[in-house]
Amino acid sequence: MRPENYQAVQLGDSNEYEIFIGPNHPGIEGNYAFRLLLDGDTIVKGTADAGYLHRGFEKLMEGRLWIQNLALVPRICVPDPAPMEVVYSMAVEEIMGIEAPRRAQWIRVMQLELSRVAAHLFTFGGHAATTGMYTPMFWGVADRDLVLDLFEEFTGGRVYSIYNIPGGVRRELPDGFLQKLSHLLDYLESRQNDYDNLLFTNQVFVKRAKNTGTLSKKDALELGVTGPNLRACGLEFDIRKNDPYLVYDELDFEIPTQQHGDAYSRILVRRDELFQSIKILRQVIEKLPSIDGPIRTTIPNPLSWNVKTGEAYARVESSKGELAYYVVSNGKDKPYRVHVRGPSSMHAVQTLEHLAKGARLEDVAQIMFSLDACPPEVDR
Amino acid sequence: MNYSELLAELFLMPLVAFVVGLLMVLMMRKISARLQRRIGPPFFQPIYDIIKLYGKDTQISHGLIHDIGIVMAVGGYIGAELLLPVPGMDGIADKGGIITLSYFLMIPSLGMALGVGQCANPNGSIGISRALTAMLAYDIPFILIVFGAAWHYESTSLVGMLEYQQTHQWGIVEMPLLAIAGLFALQGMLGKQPFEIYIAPAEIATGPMVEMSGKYMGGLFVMQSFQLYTAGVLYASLFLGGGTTWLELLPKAFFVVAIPMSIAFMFPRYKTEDVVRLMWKWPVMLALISLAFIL
Amino acid sequence: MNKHKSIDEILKKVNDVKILHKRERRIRVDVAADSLTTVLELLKGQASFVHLSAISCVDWIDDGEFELVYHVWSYEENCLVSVHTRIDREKAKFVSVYDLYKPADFFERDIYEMYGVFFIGSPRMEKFILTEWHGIPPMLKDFDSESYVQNTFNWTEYNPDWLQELEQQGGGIAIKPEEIRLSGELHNMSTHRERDKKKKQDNVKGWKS
Amino acid sequence: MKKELKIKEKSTERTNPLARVFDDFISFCQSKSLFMLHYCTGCGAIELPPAMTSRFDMERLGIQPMVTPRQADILLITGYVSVKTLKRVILTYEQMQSPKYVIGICSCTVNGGMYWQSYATAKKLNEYLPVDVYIAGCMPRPEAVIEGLQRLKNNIKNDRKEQKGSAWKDYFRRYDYYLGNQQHLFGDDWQTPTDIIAEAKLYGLETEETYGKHTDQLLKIQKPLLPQEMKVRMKP
Amino acid sequence: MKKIEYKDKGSILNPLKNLQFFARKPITEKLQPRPASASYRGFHINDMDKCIGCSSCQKICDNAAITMVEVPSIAEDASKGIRNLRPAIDYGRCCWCALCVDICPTSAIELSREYVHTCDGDETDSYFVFPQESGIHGLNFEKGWTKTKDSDLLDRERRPMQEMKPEDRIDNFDEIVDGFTMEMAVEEASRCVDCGLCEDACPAHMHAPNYIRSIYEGNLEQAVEWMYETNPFSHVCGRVCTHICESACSLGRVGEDGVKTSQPIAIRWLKRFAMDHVPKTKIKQIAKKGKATKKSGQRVAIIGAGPAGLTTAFDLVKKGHQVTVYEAQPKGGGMTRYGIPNYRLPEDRLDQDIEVIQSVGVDIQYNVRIGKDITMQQLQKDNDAVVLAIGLQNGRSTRIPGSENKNVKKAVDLLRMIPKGEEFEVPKSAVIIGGGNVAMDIARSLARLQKQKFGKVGITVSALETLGKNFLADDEEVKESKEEDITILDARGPVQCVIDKKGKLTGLETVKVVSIFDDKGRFAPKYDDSDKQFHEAEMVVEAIGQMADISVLGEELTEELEWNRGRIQVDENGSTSVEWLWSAGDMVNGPDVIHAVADGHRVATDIDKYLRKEKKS
Repeated sequence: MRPENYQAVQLGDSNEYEIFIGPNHPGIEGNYAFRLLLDGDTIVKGTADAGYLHRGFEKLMEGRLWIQNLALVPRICVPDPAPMEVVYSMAVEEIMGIEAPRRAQWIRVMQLELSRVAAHLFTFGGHAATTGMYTPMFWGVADRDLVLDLFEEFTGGRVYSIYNIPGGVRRELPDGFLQKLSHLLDYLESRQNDYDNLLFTNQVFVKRAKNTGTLSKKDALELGVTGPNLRACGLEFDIRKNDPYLVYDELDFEIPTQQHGDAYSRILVRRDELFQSIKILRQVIEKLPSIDGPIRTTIPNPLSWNVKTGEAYARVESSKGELAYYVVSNGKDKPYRVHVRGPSSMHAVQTLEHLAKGARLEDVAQIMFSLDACPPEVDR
Repeated sequence: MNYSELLAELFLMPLVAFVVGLLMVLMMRKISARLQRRIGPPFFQPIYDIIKLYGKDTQISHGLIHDIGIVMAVGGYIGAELLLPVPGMDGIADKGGIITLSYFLMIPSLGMALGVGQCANPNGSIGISRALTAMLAYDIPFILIVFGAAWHYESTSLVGMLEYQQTHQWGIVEMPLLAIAGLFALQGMLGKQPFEIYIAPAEIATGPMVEMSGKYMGGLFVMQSFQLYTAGVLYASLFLGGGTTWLELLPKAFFVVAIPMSIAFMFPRYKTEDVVRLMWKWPVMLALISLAFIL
Repeated sequence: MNKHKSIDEILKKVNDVKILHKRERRIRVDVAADSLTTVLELLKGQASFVHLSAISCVDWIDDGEFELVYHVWSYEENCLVSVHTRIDREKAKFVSVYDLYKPADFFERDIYEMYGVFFIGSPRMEKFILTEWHGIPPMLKDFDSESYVQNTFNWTEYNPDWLQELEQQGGGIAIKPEEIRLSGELHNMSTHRERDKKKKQDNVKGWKS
Repeated sequence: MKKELKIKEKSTERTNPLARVFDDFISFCQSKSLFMLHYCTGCGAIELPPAMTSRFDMERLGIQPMVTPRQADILLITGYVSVKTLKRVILTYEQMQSPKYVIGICSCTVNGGMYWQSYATAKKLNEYLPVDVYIAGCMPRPEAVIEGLQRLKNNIKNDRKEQKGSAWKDYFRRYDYYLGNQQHLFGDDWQTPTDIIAEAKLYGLETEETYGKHTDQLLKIQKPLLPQEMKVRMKP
Repeated sequence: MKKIEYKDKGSILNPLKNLQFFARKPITEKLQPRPASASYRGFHINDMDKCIGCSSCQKICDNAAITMVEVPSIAEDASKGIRNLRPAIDYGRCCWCALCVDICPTSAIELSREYVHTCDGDETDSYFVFPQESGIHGLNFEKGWTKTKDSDLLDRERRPMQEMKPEDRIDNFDEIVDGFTMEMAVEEASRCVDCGLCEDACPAHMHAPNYIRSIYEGNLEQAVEWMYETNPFSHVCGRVCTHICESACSLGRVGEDGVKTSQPIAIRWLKRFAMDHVPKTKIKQIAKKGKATKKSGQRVAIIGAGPAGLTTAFDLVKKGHQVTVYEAQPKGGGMTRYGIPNYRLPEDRLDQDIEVIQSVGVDIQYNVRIGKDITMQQLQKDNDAVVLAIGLQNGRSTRIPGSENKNVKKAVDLLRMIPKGEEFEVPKSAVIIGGGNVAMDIARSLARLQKQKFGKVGITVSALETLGKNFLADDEEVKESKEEDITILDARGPVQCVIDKKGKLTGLETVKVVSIFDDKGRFAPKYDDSDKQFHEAEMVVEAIGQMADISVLGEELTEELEWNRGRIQVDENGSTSVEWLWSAGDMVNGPDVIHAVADGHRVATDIDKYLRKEKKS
């Protein structure tokens, strides 16, 4: 027995009570908190509380050389780090007025899509776990690990690839890599049935996910929702198609959409996207060997790129939505200002608060995970 | 029967139940591991866990009621074990029938409710209110099943039921619908997905267990192994004819427990109202139809 | 680049707008602070720029100004317009665009806590990420993160065996990374020079023989 | 600095040989069954799901995730801790039950890591909490995490002989040091609901360094917190 | 891909299909850590022999994780660009981004495939690692992320310098090298990694990294300012410096196979570029910067207006002393004027350097020969200190038979005559003995004269050293000489100058050289007498070294001074055994401009110290 004290919580004169989800809570994605005011099981008001992962990225980046920031940027979104480096590189390239060689662009597409596959596999597991089903998480994470093996193969790092560099990519692909990629894609496709059976057509899961966290198209647009979450509301929009970057305009893929805007629509969109990514990767396997050339344009001494004065707003479609970097240079060896617009900064705060209102306690975690909100993007 | 033998039985029955229960816990974890494509825990893992929990230096009590709650939780099951006849040991099964057993099975939940209430953790309170709702949900079919079985076997004593089945056919053959309803109730009693809402880590941080720690948590682990054993043996006794030897009973019990376990890792959890709706719909309906036949 | 002509025409209704077509689907617009809301209203109302992608703030400390950049996107035009405006750094107040764009809630609050710019009419002008921060808004250029860190935290002091051995031989740590990083003098060789001052004397001797 | 202060506790070494065997057995079980707190403090947390799930299956080592600090034995600090998180981490740590272990993962827990320039992150974890095992990497691969956990297991198993797996005692023995660092970061009015000094007394782990000017400061502001009154009010 | 419709309710049985996984094997890996991929970014390894301590890794490290540690057991060699610093890495900061690998000029630092390191809470010292070849735990893991052709972040190729074509330059003394354009200079400057090895190597310790940086930033005036901090002969050095800095340049290192060949930064050309592009008036302003406003009232006399003498004068004047330089020749510059041909160093550039020095306040008295016009005693009386910086004007002789012939000349004498315009008979064919830069200078100068006069070149250079191995002259010189139709015979030792009966020189006889130095490294050439050759020539020029003309000193002083192997004995500050006399420049250090400049600074510092002391007392 040990002495133990308790903090008194004033409940007020109503029978509403407050509970905290997070930051140390399994129902929260990452290190994030959500304060709920409950009436019975129904949420009266949810308030997001961020900042637990705040590292002051934007400040840090102002204090580092252009190239040093490369190692920093992937940390902004841990489950899906590749788009971070690509978009940063793209922004810097735009200011410098250079373009990555075509081969590098194809490799970047490959990296982005692999990262999307990994991120979606991760999300399935997370989403399922919030409804009490852990097996998809075990499967998804294990399968994602196979993707990470490939990342390790060609970028040298499992999670943080730090593989892009303004002007191209850092290294040529190792021999036989595309073959390995092809095997992985075969494997992932062969797993489709298992996942469908276990998760996507699981009656209990469908019941839980349908009509949970329903977001109308109008609300979604108003709240600045992007990415798969927006597509789940019925808007066929994808930056890869509508504001193409790299070589996406040469690729053949579809934009999966759903009409209902609920958790189930969102996970279905993600599922379809995963297979679209596989389709894109197949095209990369086919095309890449025929694209010769350098993987990097010559850049001046990395210790002191003086990027000329200017600004650029580069954006890509990450697995979570619209990811954008606003980079300002004043001609010095360090960025003057970098503003990171993480997709989750919209999803995890206002959208989540909007959806939580009136939702049930059981559904909060699911709503958050179905939005695939990534807290470090909010906190930076 | 002399008293020394009875005393030995009273000591042995919970002990056997505990050991078998631990094996069942191990089986449960191994099943989940297999389905999740991994190796799973080592053989002695359940016992390590319990000893570790009891060996903790810090033991936080939230007051007397909290302590009593856990004692009730474990004690309820120990009581239940004594009422469960097993090969070679009847304990006090002939003194109290299945009705008494049913009451004993409710004690742990109530004990938990008491203990958790004392913790003053909102997650725990929500959890326990859900647990009680869930208990209400699965107790209706459970009571119906007990009622049906007793009617069918024309006995409220488990010993009698076993004797009946050994002379006649297994309960599952004679009352298949009731047996299926029993499976539902079993899933609910064990608190496994899809009826797992009261634990719900993602929402309320394992609900009732949120403030449990050290030996209290250990108590819950012990309770869990008793619970699995009770469920397995009770179902085997009600519908699978029990067993005259341990070799006959244990495979049945393990099999019975394996069913909800295998299902559990394939499903998410229902919401509370869905649990109630489902439990009061299908198993109750099945049980009622079955009852109609029996009556 | 004439693809977005209609946007140009809409924008020309406002006085003193500078329009720059940076590349395909990227337009930069510079406006005076007081006509910013008008521009955004026009963009949203007449060219369906319904998506506020971000509001960025840049601290131009030498000019004594904050630059606010509103990135808006039109799903119909498929075009991103960045509306730049500058406000006085001392009187860091501006109107909120929350009525027009709900996401402004997040961005304005972010800018408020990171830069201290107060947005009149924004629903939640309070701390969000930096609830446990008591200093000046950290993103301001006059906040020196490095010296704050130096004053607030300690670094691990390592003393491994190999280092002790080297020290016994007369070597040891020569240039600490902080020396070149925190002084901001990556390209000033002063650290090397300090260290080598004595050495060079020796070298000179060496040269003579 | 820390090494000098490592005092051999008399109370841990029992004279009765049977008791020693018993203690060893408990340590053995403790090393075989570790519950890990499910708290992703930083980016290193992304390598925990792989370590826990099918591919690297931590459960074969007897390690499983737990969701509340009460049940957990291990607190994994997976990378940088921002000051805001650090407060919660300390609260969490104090709520955990002894014996409890802290594992520092990633570079950031040792010397600030990537974020050494950041105004928002704490640089040295062991200034605020006693750390048992560090795992190097940014972030360490699941295999490395597992190796680190195995090192912890070994330390726990040989605790009585080697005094390695008991960093948690250090928190009580040198509470003033830790509290001082915490106060430096969070301000002088920092307090937690847990009464560490009373606990130190309970365990007999008080040393001279349990007290100091920082604990004096704490005692000045500490309000005796009463258990919460349970009130149920129905809607009128 | 199977489509799933939203309206599907799903099935309760579908999930149960996955019970088939009871029959499938687990996919769990073994507990033993797997080997990482071939290019994994694991723990560091560092090849101690390849590492030069340039600390580029420290600068690019985004986490400030790299500390440079001094290792006394490693020999430093500034001229080769090797410091005894080695990186130690703080794993409490490192993020394994491998930028240090990609930047390392010598591919010394690499990452291995080792990735497991754990330690107990009180063992954080193990996080500060000093990478060696065997890795953090000495386990000799395989290499992971290493430098490849693509991953190299450095720009290894020098921007090509435009030069006059051999046929255009051979018949005149116009400057050969065009110099960089602004764009090229910035590009070339951008290659610099700021390691400072050049600065260490430079005898005058010119702040090369700083002025390269300034050029990169386009701020040429700033660059010139950096140069004038250490070298008032930047124009000269921008053209004819022996550029030890470039041999020390970390970018001159060639890394592993697969990495492009690497060329050092053209530090000399960059210096030249900056000097050429800043107007003279501006340079004068820059040179004046930091000049003492208060006069000390003390006087210093300097003998010889060469680089050493003028640098000393420049420094002393800036420190407020009054300085007079006495020069025997009609113009200043010493050996730079009278020893270096115009095509390498145009006279107007030299004039400018001297003019700038004069503009600071140095008084130069031309055509004053010490010992003749003024005696040393006089100088001593009039001044507080005297500096002897007369250089090496007299050529050494081989003393082989026949070398006393009038057509056997010394290179320095000839070289002095050319800029002065003094006439001499240009031979149709000539043999040069010697393989240094002076030999090349005279060979190429003669070649130009021959071309002008006869329209064709007939020059043979005979050197003891072997080409490509230990040849003394710069590679460029050799290359350009060959382009200019000069025959270079390496590994040949002169035996005798063949003189016909009339006493006329007909040529030179040489033998093959087997080795130049003996076991102890002393100069003792061995010849293979069987391999004899005769080279026809009207003139033989000896270019095997110079010596000082010490006649200026006068007998009394010569007696008073201490000598060491024919040179005046000086201490490290250039102070001779006579209190008021210093000696600097070639006569102390051998022929080299940058050494002379370095010497000048050193002597000036010492004199200043001496004068201050004197004043106080």
